[in-house]
Amino acid sequence: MALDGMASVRGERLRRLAHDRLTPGTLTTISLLGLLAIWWIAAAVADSRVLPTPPQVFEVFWRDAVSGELWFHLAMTLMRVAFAFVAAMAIGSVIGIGMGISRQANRFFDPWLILFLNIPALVVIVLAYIWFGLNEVAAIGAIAVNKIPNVVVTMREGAKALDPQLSEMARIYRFGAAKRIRHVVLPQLQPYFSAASRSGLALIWKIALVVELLGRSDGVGFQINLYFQLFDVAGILAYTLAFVAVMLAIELMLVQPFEARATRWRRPR
Amino acid sequence: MALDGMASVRGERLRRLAHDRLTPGTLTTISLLGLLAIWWIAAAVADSRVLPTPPQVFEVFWRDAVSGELWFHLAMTLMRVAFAFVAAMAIGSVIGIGMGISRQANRFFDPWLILFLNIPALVVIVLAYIWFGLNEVAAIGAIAVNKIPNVVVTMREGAKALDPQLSEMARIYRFGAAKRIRHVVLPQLQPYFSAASRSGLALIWKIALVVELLGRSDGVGFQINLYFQLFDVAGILAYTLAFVAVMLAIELMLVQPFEARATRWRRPR
Amino acid sequence: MTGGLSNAAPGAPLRVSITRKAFRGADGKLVEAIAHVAFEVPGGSFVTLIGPSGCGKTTTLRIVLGLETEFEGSVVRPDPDGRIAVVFQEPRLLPWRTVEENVRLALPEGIGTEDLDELFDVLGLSEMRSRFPTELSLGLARRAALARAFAIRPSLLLLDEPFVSLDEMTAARLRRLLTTVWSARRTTALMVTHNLREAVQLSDRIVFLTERPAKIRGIHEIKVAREARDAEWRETELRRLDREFPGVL
Amino acid sequence: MTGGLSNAAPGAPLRVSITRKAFRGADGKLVEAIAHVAFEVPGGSFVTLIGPSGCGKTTTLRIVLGLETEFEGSVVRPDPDGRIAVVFQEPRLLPWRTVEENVRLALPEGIGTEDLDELFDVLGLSEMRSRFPTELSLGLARRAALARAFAIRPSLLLLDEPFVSLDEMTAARLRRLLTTVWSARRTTALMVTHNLREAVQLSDRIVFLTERPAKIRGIHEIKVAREARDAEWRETELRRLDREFPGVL
Amino acid sequence: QETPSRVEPIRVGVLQYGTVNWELDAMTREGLDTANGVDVEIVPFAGEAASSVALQAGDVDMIVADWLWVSRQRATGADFTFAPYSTSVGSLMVPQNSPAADLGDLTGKTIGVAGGPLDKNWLLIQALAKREYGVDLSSANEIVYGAPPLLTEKARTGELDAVLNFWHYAARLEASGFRTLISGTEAAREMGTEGPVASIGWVFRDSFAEEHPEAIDGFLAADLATKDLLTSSDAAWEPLRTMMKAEDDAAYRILIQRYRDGIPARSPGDEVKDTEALYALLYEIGGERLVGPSETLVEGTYYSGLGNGP
Ligand SMILES: Nc1ncnc2c1ncn2[C@@H]1O[C@H](COP(=O)(O)OP(=O)(O)OP(=O)(O)O)[C@@H](O)[C@H]1O
Ligand SMILES: Nc1ncnc2c1ncn2[C@@H]1O[C@H](COP(=O)(O)OP(=O)(O)OP(=O)(O)O)[C@@H](O)[C@H]1O
Ligand SMILES: [Mg+2]
Ligand SMILES: [Mg+2]
Repeated sequence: MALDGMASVRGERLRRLAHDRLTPGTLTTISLLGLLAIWWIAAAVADSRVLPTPPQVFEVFWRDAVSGELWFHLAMTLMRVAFAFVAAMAIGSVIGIGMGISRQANRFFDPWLILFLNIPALVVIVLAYIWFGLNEVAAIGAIAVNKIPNVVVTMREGAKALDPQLSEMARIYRFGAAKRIRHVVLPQLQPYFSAASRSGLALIWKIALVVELLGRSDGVGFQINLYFQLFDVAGILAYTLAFVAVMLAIELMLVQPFEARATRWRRPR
Repeated sequence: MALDGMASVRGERLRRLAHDRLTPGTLTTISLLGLLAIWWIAAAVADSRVLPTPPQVFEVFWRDAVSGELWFHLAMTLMRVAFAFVAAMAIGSVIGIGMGISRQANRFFDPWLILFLNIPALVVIVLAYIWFGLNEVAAIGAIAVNKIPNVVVTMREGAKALDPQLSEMARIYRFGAAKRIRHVVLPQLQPYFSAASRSGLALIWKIALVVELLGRSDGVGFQINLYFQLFDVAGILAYTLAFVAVMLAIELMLVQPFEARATRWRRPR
Repeated sequence: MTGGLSNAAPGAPLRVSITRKAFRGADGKLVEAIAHVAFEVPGGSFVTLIGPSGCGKTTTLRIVLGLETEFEGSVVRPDPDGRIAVVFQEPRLLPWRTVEENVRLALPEGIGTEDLDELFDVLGLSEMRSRFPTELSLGLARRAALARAFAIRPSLLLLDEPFVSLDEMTAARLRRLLTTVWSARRTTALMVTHNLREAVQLSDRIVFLTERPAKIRGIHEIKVAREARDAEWRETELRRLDREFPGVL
Repeated sequence: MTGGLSNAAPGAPLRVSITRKAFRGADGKLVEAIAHVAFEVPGGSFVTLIGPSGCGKTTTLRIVLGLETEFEGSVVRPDPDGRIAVVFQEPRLLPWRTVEENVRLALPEGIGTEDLDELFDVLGLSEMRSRFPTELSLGLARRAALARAFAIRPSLLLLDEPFVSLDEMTAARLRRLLTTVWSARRTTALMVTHNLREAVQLSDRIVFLTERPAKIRGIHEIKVAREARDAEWRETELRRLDREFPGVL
Repeated sequence: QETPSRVEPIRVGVLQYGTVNWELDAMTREGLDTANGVDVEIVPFAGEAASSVALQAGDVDMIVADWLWVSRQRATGADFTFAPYSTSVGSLMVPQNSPAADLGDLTGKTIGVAGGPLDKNWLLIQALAKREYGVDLSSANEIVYGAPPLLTEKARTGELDAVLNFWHYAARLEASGFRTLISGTEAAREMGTEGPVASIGWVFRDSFAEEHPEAIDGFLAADLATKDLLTSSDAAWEPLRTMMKAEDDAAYRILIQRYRDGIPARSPGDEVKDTEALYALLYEIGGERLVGPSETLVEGTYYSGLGNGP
């Protein structure tokens, strides 16, 4: 009844190698191809102006890529997204951790948070443009202000769930503030930070679209709105997918390797 | 040099009572009044059509409240928000936990997630309306589809951070699926769930605004946009704040007591 | 390298034969945890594992439990449908459930809860039933974990250093409780301990392991009935074992 | 109810006088943890606390550390600026840092790291330096926690059952290490243990506590120099203590 | 097979506070729709985009849009068609005291443009400026594209030196002390059209017109009747006053005046001829980006009653 382990260690090691090293890339490729296939089939079946096929979208992409227009708008949007992201994550994390740690601060600022969380993007953007003029600072500021409450909410939960045992240890062993934040707090907040930054990037980009729609003269949002006015879905998708491709590249080439390193210590399940 | 503890236990108990029971309500009130004061002062200083004072906003609120218009639009929006919220949290949690638990599933679906995370709300909403018609189902579906990827991202991080020790315990003691989810998994995911639902409600409401702008004839989003066309900031704020008030009431009367119960076990810090 | 884990009929022995178990460390290096550990736990008997810290005892239990599947060798578990209870080296309680809930959650359908009062009483937990694990001292938490394991009336019981962090009086009381629980149903039990006195008092067989990677250092059978193991017998036995396996006592 | 915690000059004794400590349970009820515990740890001496599981020993240490501020009574700590090291009842390592990083992070500026090699060596951790705590056995993790405490050369050392989950040989080695570390700098040390043998071997003074809520059951002074405490002396001492405080051995 | 007394239903998607809604409100209020054999259901929306989404989703039968959009959609396969509604288009507004007297003075300024870079008035005005004054407006000035209400506000506060905005925003600006530098209609005429071209109109599907010819005819007749009423009677405007959200009396009067100015009065033939000319011009200026794949106005863009049918 006993099944004796027969595979040799060497064999196992190879198998594990294949499992761990080769598959990720392949899997991602298969995944992307699957997505493309679903889209293509859906577009072919729908046969509608509203859902163009991949080649139709690629045509627009190629046209605007060759003319350089796409890169320009993409770069403008990415610039705004990057600045707003850094600002929102930094400010939001500080506030969120503060509120998570101090119960009094949390009680006091919670209503403010709920307010800022629920102010429509439109209101913030319009007020920013009105007060600070139709310029980059207003645009980026408006995006960041829209995102900050979301970062706060997530990081606050993380700070509330901090392990008091480790904080006590750090206190007794007199970790300085820097040490404590870097080695005790941040590693515990990593999953919250990951969640906040992934959904954060997406949210920021969506707000950037509105910001560009309402008062900027370049950027992907500006272009998408233009194509929307013409009801040119292929154009909208071409710009959307160009941005998604950048995000995917960031995810696969920066975020995932970084996360893999940061969570090395977790026992593989 | 020793400071002897002199306060009696009874005194301490009273002090703690005051500290724990009375202050929350008072603090929240002070907090809200503070917010109102800041707004009022800012509006008085700015003295601009663009930043109306509290009474000006209240006037619009009162006018539309008396006519019943505000309640109607608010109810429509809340209805959409509620349905979309439940759908998005349920579907998003299931997908997110699945991706967090299975490394292969995560690898495969991660690119899809990034895609759906970054598709502009506009695109989803327009496609939903065109395919399914301008009806409530399309509207609510579009909102949910916009939100689901964000829930997935947060819950996935939570699932990745699940304590394997407890899972092992549950496995050995043969907890059934229901027991395992309810008593082992969900309590660990609570902070992630809290984060996802708070920022989720806010995000859903913001998307609802766009959904109502693009294809509904009622709801707060519809009204806010009308007021935007007229650049009537008082009107925009009246409707915004009416919604915020509802969210605040939910937060203070439902979410916080629930969370307090759910996190009773955490050692107070 | 995936080792076999299978189940034999009830009453059958637990057969452990691990020919190699290595971990891949996060630094990429291989950690050889077990070189060759093979022993048997006859159905209804009590076997103790003793070995230096870090030698692979917990790993052996984990393999028996099926929590580690990548190993060379085989494990045959008695009684396929029998309940298994473990006292892990850490309490592993659900921090968001009270002590009582933690125990109840582990109870399978068929088992009544009438006996819980008595169990909590013996374990000195009566007052703590409705408290959360974060409010317990480590010793109390360990006792709650023991309560959980005893409550389900297992057919296979695995204990990883169950009585550390307890004062001698409590530990003695719990050892007596264990003997009662165990002999009432002739549970098959495998315990890890560093305490040779405890081992001598409780076991039918003691398996001594070497330093990591673990090999069998020797197996000692105790034929004397538990009731006959008085203080004097114990001292002689301990001295004998100390001579045979120096360093353990 | 907030108790006083203050610092006296170096070389001064650690004075503990807790007249009451109660916890508010999550169920709203009060848990009386400490009734009256007052003792002194003379500067540079080694005192051990022994008491039943759950009686309030860890709570006493936490009050001394300043981690619990709501209590009645006072604690006077020697040497305001002196370093404090604790071995908690659980290892409390940062799981995302390697063993070595865990130790280094605790080192204050002034302390060199030359001695770490030797320390890791004695603790049997040399091979584990670059591993993560999740990859350690519990015994190894406890040793890492000991390494951290010893490495910072504290002036006040608090140990909460430091040698459980270790085999007797390792434990004996570590006790010797503790004696070396402690006598080299005449650290003031306060240890909690359930092991009377250990207490008798290491301490200058043993404080026996009652069941919860903790009161002083008795204080036993050991005047014999550590070098003179041979096996024979120990057995006599143990028997005497067993007679005086039955149930502890 | 239908009795003449039968009333055809028709759903029209409009901006809630948009100018079209004024007209439809007057129409239904006065019962001019049923008098012409149609029952108009007004479906209000909050945004421009919503109505075009609604038409494509089939949830309304008719919206208001411009012929260029219709032609472009037809070129890519849609069966939309167009019947003139108004010649009112955007105007380039400057403050009363602005030193600018004509397009040639617009250099080094900040100009807000509401319709985006492909707005046809904007293209016409740019073409005109280049031809008449040799000024490339978009490189000689800082151009800010943005939401119409935001740009209006920015013009008021002086952050913008000039703003090209839709007619009712322009009218409101006029009421608060701005003047028209040039209107889209004027620009078009200077660029060669013979008269004011109705650039926006009722848009519906060919298929709807085929299935419900009475509905379309009845609706267009009702529209004419309403326009007559609103031209001749000031009293007919009174009930619309709240809906118009005029800031003051001046704005109210200007809005009425500009509305009346925009009523198309030319024969369909002239209209189509000018439109085709304009289309050719726009193709020249804006290229495919603007007009879509067709070089000429797509056949059937203009609804010609039964002439469009089989
Ligand atoms: N997940 C893992 N990854 C890498 N190494 C591991 C892992 N788990 C255990 N080890 C190593 O395997 C060896 C045996 O570990 P195990 O937990 O079985 O020891 P043990 O005999 O139970 O020790 P103790 O008495 O200290 O609990 C140790 O050296 C440990 O560091
Ligand atoms: N945060 C807390 N909330 C409520 N009760 C607590 C809390 N911490 C400790 N207690 C209770 O106080 C008592 C003393 O706890 P303590 O941890 O000091 O025991 P101990 O003497 O260290 O026991 P052990 O030997 O088991 O570690 C216990 O009954 C425990 O349940
Ligand atoms: Mg172990
Ligand atoms: Mg303790």
